[in-house]
Amino acid sequence: MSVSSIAGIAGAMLVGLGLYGFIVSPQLLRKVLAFSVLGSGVFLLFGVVARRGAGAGFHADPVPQALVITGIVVAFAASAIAVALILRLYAETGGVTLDPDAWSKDRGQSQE
Amino acid sequence: MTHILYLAAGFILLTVAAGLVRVLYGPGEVDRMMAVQLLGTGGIAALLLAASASGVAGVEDAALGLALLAAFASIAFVNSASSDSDPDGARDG
Amino acid sequence: MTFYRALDLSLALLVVGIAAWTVLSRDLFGAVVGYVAYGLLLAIVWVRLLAPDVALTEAAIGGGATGVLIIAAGSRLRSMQTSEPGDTANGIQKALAAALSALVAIALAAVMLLLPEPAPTLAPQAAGGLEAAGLGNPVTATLMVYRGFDTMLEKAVLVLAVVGVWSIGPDRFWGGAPAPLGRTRPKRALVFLAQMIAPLGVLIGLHIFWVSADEPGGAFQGGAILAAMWIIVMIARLADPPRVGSRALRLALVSGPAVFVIVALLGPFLGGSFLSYPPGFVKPVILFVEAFMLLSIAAAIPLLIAGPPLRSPRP
Amino acid sequence: MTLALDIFSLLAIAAGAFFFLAGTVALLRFPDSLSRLHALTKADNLGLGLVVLGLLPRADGPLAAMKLVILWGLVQLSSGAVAQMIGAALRRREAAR
Repeated sequence: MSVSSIAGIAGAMLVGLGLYGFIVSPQLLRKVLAFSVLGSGVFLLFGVVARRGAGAGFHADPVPQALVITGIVVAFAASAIAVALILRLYAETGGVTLDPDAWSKDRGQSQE
Repeated sequence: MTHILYLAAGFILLTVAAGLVRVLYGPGEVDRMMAVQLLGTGGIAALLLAASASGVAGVEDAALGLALLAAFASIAFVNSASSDSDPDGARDG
Repeated sequence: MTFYRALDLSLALLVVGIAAWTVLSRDLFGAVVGYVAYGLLLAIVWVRLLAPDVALTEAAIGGGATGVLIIAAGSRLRSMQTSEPGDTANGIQKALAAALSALVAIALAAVMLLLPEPAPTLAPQAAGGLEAAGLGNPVTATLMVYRGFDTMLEKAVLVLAVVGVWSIGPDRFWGGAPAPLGRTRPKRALVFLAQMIAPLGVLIGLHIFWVSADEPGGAFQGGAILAAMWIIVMIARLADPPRVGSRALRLALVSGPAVFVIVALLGPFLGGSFLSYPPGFVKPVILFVEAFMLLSIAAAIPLLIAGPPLRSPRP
Repeated sequence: MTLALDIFSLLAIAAGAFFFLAGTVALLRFPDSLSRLHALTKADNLGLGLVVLGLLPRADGPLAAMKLVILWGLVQLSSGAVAQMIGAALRRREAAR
């Protein structure tokens, strides 16, 4: 088992975990968190590809690394928009969940 | 010497990571934050040791960034956790 | 060597374990605490993969800023302490989701284990940019020379994201300021810490930007640290988020992509092609562009966390 | 001379690692939050401090050494202030009960 295989398997598991949380979690903020975990798993796979592509006198292939750096920033920007949407949903409806029962229950009360 | 430095880095990292069990059991929010705070400091120590052992340039700068940002997360936690309503039923004491 | 394998394996297990906690934890606060710890550990994994540039970005943006974003949202929703709504998915749905996720994970793991040998690499092409630019850090060279177009568009994405967040706010507040991040009466220890750490952090952020030509670091990482310092200052209520109508703020925000586009358009007139840098001045021009990118990033990240305007534009 | 410095490094780093271990054990075993906080600050200050002390002779050049010391000072500052805030939060909760 090399570093690359260990990190590759870990990255794949992170993607799986993030995907599961994204599907199952009823709370929207939790979905954002799960999606971030999924994203970081994908980035880790890029890291493995970069590590394996060491050459031209570098420790690792700089191209996937640079892509991951831009990717992390874009993923953060997307999360920020998602959170802003969630907060607006809360302000409009008083609910922050996709659970249909909880949503209709919340909507009656607390119109802050 | 290199091996010993790596060993120390691994030991410290795994030790403070064991402290993360506190995140599982809590009971209060502050206990969880403490575990993350300890992980942050331990992670910085491990990075410094690994930087010294490997000689890869810039790992100290990563540790420096980590030092700033660990504080950043703790501040945000304390700020939100100690908000005026504090009804988390901590069972300590 | 088995010793290092054992270290790597335990680190990987730790990261996956804390990710599982983040995803499966019962309350939001526990999940966010887990996520921040996850970000810290992931930064160490990146160092292990010999990518200190990525480690810095992950620690700053992946763990730090995303964590603060969710914490701030959670305390605004006041749902940190309230109980979660019950799981909507029933047993069968959960099992299906688990099966799908496991399938995806296994397929990806198989792909990662069956990657071609020898590994394809773009390192030689990126190295070309390195020599032409006189830069010592291959990642900076890739970001600014070899894949400069991606970086330019990415800056535009960041500005668009800020515009997107702003436009989600209610119409009547357009041009006003976002809600304050901290409490009305911040603790004195927090104010003290913000006053002490912010100048130091700005210095470190600029240092990380400045060394990026030759060592790990860069406009992204330096900008993220500057952004974190601004957020600490806002949490301590030493300064509140600015009005989104402010011209200086908007100029700072667009300066990064704007300067990048202008330099790219000047390329053909200076004897090169679109996005080429004037020969002989490659390094100074790259630093010039990066300085404005730093400003843009340092402005955009706190604005993304502060959220849409929620105060009337006229005081 | 290098041998002496290496031994110094080893001793300091081992002591630092011990404080991290002690801090973790305390975090897991101590019965209430305030004593856990007390133990945590020891690990933060002394653990990292001793590791930095041990690495100082190995730093290449005075600038690198200064960076290490600044890093330690930074962690001191933030962990001190955060511990103070955590303590205040705990006290308020006690008072509320």
